[in-house]
Amino acid sequence: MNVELVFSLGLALLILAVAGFVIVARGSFAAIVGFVAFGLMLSLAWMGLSAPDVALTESALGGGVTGALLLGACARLRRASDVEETLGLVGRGAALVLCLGVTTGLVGVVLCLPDPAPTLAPVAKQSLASTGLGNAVTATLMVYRALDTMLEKVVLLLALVAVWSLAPDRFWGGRPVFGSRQEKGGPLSFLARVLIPIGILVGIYLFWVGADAPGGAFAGGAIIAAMGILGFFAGVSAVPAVSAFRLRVALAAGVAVFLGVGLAGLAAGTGFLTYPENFAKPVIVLIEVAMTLSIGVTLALLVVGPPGESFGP
Amino acid sequence: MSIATIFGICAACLVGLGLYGLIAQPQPLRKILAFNILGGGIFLLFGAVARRGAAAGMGGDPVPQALVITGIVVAFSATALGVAILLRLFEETGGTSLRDTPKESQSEETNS
Amino acid sequence: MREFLLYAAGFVLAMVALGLVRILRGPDDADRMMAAQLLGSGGIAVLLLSAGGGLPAADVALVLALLAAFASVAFVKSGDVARANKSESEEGK
Amino acid sequence: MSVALNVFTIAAVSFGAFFFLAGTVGLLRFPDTLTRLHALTKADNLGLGLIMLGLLPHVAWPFGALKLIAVWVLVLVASASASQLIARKVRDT
Repeated sequence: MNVELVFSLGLALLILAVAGFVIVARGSFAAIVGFVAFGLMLSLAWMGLSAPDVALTESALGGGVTGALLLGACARLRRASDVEETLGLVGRGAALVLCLGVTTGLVGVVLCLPDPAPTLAPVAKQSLASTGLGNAVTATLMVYRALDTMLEKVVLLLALVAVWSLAPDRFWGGRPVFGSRQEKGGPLSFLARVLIPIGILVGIYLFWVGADAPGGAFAGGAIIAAMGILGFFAGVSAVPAVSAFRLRVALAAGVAVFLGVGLAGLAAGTGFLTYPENFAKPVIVLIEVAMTLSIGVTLALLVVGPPGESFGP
Repeated sequence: MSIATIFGICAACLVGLGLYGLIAQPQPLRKILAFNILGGGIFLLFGAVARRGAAAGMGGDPVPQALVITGIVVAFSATALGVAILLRLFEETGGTSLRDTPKESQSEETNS
Repeated sequence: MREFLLYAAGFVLAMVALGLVRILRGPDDADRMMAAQLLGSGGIAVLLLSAGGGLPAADVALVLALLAAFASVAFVKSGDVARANKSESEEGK
Repeated sequence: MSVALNVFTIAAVSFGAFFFLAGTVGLLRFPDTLTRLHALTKADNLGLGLIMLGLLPHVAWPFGALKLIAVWVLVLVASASASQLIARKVRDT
């Protein structure tokens, strides 16, 4: 066994230990902090599996943004005084048996995977040449499986609409309550002023290099979302009202541009979501610009939650 | 034993752990956490498959990786929706229990 | 050299893992948050050491560094938000 | 030359790892929250800084090196602010 395998084994065991803690921990807060740790470990695992694109998205969303969302929920639920009835011993035993069965089955599957592993990498490599992209994962997202990516954007929007629709009627169109009136000059406003410009730069950088190197619209958008949330926390930027026109434009931009390019392909007679022969790369970059913006805004607003204060001055 | 196998087995165990938490944990917030662990396990399983498919000078099969990237974002939006529903439930009933309790009718009376 | 860096990565990972015991034991929420903070910088070190400072790893490290304080900020501020909501609802009564 | 650089890397990374050890020991053994916070900042700032220093000769010049330095500076800013925030929260409660 070489050093790399031992390291991976240690990392895998640590991931399992942290996950186990998240499941069985007594307090919700401890479990959530454990989950933040879990997200970080998971992105190390993705690096170990040589999937840096996934590692970027996971490190931005998995620990950081999801952690902020859950910590916020935990703080609001602190006053919940439920005495929850836990599952009986028999129920837990049955659950344990079921889960052990599922795990054993999956381990069996992992061990019995066919040996010359089936792979679509050569096909993806071929499609790279025609698009002018250098990153196969971005090419898969934007060309090979473009329809999936577009529908995934629609899912994000639907999720946001669903979250907004949870607001009581009297708040509809208003602002979400988030962050706080910030005292000037505290460490938080320092952090926000230093970190937000750099973070937005890094987000744009990740999206830009995503054409040829690990990165892309999802990682870039997630970073921008995180910076937006930090701005709301620090009170340096106000949470927009959900009825604001510019906000709606930013939200819809990704799907709209994607759909527009798709329909243009249909009109040109080459088929839905096909790219023009010699302009493939600029068109893809255009879609990605809109997507990065939409993903960033949508993710940030998903964390912020439904409107909670009526619209007005 | 390869790196893909190690993380594949780790992923299988994560799926089991997450499923157990989803069933056995009574609090909704903890169920959401368990759901995320379960999802992480499934994504990691994809990662193991992708790593095995390393070919054509790439570190892994890009197609499962792309699926996982969209999957992470969708899992996040599902989590955010779950949290929003939970907070609304708490606002309405003052509790987070998923069972029908007489408490619910009481709080309706006080609201109206 | 690669081997040495991997050993060092393993060592730092072990240290961070030990630090995680603080999440388990608490006693205070702030202690738990601190363990996560240690994990943030330790994780960056592990990542860069295990990849020998390669470029994709440096990008991931950059993202982790940007979000290193994120959970702590959420921890500190969400308490404030909850408190503000509470006082508002108490005023309403 | 490369031998000297390797020795430099090994020395710097070992020192860095030592500070992570110190940070973890402090996080586990110190008696109260604020002293534990004090131990933690050593690991963040010095440990990670030394490890970055050790990795510098092995990364692509200049962008890889600049990225590593940027990561370290960002972690400094993030962990310093986060420690402040956590410490204030501890003091206020």
